[in-house]
Amino acid sequence: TALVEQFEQVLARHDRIEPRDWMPEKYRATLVRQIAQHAHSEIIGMQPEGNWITRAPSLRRKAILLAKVQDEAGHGLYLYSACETLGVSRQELTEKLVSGQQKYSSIFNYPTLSYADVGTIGWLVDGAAIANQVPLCRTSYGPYGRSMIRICKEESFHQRQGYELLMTMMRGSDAQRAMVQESVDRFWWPALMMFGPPDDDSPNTAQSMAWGIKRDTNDELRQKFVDMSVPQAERLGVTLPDPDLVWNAERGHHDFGQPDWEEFRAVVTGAGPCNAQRIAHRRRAHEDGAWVRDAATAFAARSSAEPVETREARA
Amino acid sequence: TALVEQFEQVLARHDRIEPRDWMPEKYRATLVRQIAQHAHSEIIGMQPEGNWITRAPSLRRKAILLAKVQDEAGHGLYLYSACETLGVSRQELTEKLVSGQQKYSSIFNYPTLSYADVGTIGWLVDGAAIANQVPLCRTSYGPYGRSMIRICKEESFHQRQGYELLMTMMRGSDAQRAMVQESVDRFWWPALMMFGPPDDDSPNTAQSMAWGIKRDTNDELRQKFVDMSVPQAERLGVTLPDPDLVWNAERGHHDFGQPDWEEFRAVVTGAGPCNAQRIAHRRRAHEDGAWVRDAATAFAARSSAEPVETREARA
Amino acid sequence: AGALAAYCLMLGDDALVHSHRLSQWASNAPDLEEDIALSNVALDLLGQARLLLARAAAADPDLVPALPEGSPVPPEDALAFFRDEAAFRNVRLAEQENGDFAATVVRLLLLSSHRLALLQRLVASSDQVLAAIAAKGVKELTYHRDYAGRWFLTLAQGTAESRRRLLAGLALVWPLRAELARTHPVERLVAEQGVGVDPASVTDEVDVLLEQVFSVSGVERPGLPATGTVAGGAGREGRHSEAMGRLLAEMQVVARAHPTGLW
Amino acid sequence: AGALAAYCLMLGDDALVHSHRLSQWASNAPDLEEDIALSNVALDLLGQARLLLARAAAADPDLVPALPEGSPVPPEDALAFFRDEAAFRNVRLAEQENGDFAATVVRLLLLSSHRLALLQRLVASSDQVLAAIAAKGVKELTYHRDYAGRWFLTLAQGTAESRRRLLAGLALVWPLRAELARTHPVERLVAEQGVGVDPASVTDEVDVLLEQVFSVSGVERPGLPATGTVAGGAGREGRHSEAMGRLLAEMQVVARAHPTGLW
Repeated sequence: TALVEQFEQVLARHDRIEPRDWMPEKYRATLVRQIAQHAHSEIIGMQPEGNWITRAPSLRRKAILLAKVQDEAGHGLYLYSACETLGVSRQELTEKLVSGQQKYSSIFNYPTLSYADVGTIGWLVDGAAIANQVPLCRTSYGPYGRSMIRICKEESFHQRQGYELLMTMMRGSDAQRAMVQESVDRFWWPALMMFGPPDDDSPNTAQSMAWGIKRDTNDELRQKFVDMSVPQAERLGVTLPDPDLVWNAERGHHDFGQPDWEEFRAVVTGAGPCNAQRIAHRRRAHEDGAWVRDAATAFAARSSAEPVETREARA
Repeated sequence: TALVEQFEQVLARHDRIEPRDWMPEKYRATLVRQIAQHAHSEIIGMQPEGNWITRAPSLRRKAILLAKVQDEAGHGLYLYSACETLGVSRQELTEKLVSGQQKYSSIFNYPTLSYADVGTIGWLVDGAAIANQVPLCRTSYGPYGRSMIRICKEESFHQRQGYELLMTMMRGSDAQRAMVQESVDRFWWPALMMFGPPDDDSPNTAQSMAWGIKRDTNDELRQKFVDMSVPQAERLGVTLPDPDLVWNAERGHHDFGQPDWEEFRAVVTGAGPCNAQRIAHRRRAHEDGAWVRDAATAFAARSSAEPVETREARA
Repeated sequence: AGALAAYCLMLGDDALVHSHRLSQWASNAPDLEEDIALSNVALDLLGQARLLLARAAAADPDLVPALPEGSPVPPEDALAFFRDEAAFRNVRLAEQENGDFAATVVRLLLLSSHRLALLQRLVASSDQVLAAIAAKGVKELTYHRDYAGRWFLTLAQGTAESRRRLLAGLALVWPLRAELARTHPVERLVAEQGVGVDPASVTDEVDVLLEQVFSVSGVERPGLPATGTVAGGAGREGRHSEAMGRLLAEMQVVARAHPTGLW
Repeated sequence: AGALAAYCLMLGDDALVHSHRLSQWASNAPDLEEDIALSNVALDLLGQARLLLARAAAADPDLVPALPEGSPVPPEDALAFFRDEAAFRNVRLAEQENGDFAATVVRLLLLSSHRLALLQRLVASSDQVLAAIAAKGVKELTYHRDYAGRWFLTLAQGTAESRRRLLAGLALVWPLRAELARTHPVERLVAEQGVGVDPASVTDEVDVLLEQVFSVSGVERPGLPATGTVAGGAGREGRHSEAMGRLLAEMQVVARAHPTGLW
């Protein structure tokens, strides 16, 4: 049909699809799933870092961390809004999150066990997220692409802050250096898992690339991330916990070992160290807040129903 | 009447009134009020000390403190049981406590701000409680008197433990000695208030003494407590925060200053530093536990309703 | 200088401790918008606390706790993380556990109305640094107070449940308000010097404002008595409530584990 | 001696940390009887922890954290209050926040059934001290398990609400159970030496018991997967859950503020 053709043409010239444009149902559904998952990741991602706000060891770091967690809430907001342009409400998506019907990035199912984790999450986790997300700035769906531009900018700021925290700690005491190394040891492999399963085990990649929702394969992105991280680790003075990690001059890339894909599957299907905790936290906050949201709705309804004079007289 | 005469005779020969005996309604009401207030004091008294269980600085002290708070729960149990012999249930009394209709010892409306307070409460607060309570072992109502015998025995054990903690801390670091002194400074005056207002301002004393519910006046007990505490403070090496405290050779007692009776009245009427907190804590615990008590009741009813064979087969 | 420093600690600790409580809402608020708004308020207060603690340390370096030789901990952090409970000068209202959103809103309304009134006068402080901190803070506090006022009204007029919770929160928080108006000798002194403000001098003005919020919301001003003092003192004398010890245990744990740490 | 000490730490930390959680019920339990009972269990476990930490320190003094010269802190306290999180060897199940009474009961049932089975075998340990600690503990644990089992049945069969909460508590707690059966190299070693017990060797026996409790209560055994590990490790390797840091911050705060304190 003409609609399909028009849609294909927009994609072909790498232009954007906008909310009012016609789009195939599967494209819409895939987008909703992906954007929602991304939004949920921002919201759940507030927990592991939020865990350290009250214990931040300097006021400057406390301000940085609090602002970062706040930014994540902001990212969640944009992304839920992008989803709303596709006709799905934040409320619906939240229900799907807390009932376990929709996923979020598995990395957040690992606990944060020291203040160094705040830095490592900035460096490696935000780093991996950026590698995943920068191509999405050119994604075919307009509102998503534009959200991603803003988010990526803030994420690189966060990444630099995380790296700077680790750098500072490495110039501190022996205990702090050990803390950084221990943290990197815990997060390196989960960070590699963030790019998803190997390409030969990633059934949706081809379709997503054809639709311009995704622009690189998992393995391509993972390689890029490793190549980027190795010199950063050297500058930091930490060892990456992979004995197979070595520069391959022929390929012009680093060779590296495979993450434990068994663990990845377990965490994705709910059996990570913190899955239950993260969802329970989100559900509790959501349920505890229900009466406040109800009050706001009731108040708004009443205020708009009342004649303007009354409202003015009252205020 | 004959009943009244018999009652008076029992009192006259310092014998006990028992639950099945006739007693004047006002005697019963006064007893219920007094025993309930005492029971509530044990229960509310768990909070200021319980505040430090999780932070006790040695495992030995943790065990001592936990056992002490447990004893207070036990004392509450006996005393509520004594009240039940007068026809009032624990449930009724608890409702009266959390709704503010019945009082508890005002001393527990002061906060515990350091671990030394655990010792000071043992030494001064339990000390004052014992001075108040030892005469009650001879009180005219049997179940109350017998509870008091057991309670006083445990209380003097607690007092010795508290004093021993302070003694130990005084042999420790300068910071610990300062902590003990600061704690005694805070608790000395509230401890003196525990004997109630001065005799000329204590309207119920005369009737309670006539009934043998009370055996000494407030001022007599307060004097005894001061005389007892002064040498203990010396041995400990702390200063009692009263510039008027001095030995009066003529009286054979210590002269001492008056507590701030204004503050006393404020705390008794709800405006102490922790009144709202203590009641809110108790109410929350009581309400949070309602579903458990309901479950136990429902289960007991079901179990006793079922034929014995079924129960046995099931177990 | 001693009085100025002590006064800055009072203002700084109020901000630091209240900020700590508000920051505990992060990832726990009723909605994303409130999560962001409460973090904003917490960040503003944290920023004020940093400036005020730094000013206190500059005015009287003896206030700053001693740290191991060569420790790189800056004065603001030495004050925040290495003082003991009795050296904190915040009012007890700031340190109370959050309770529900209603209790948090009421506390924010009371603290921000009072602080805004103070900062509005502190703009004219003879201490230039304090005046500058106040000037920046006035804008922030105006937002905090308006935010709290809007939610006070919304909860009062929203649903029966929200009104019930608002009144319960008010009953819980109100008795601690009196401490804000209790003039400490240090406050009297700095007020006389034109450096600070006597908190008692702003209570009428704050009362008028609260009266407006209450009346628009259809809520009666509570008749509850003030929370009592301890041995004649309260937060400004370093005599806090039981909540404070736990708050500090958490806030200071990492910093204290690394007294020579660089962060 | 190193393995014996490490093993005693595992058993001791399980008891210490679980005791800490149970002690938080003091003045918070649903009724006075439960307040007393939970304190009793906490006290029993605390007693076991003290003996086990003392045994660990005696078997390998190098385990005990160094304290300032002349510090009077005894080894059991040095271990409890001056070790960092990563040096604690308890399973993560022991450190979880209490949740409601149902979750506490389920956790107590799982931990006490397992520990009772271990102690029953440890009575025959070739280490006389450990054998004596176990002999004392068997009586205590029998009571703990029966107490938890009685409440499990009561909540399951009580009201709809209590059943709902019991099942929710079970779902929360169950996935952490698997860690109890995960044999650590130290446990394997001490089992081979006749000093300790391989925890995997008692799971069948514990399963049978739990099956009975579930079946009497009309509750199905959850089909939930085990909580995952972190970098291949869990509590026995010192890799805990996020709850542990806060627990220790509170538990250790006073002791650490006074490293030369006498208590």
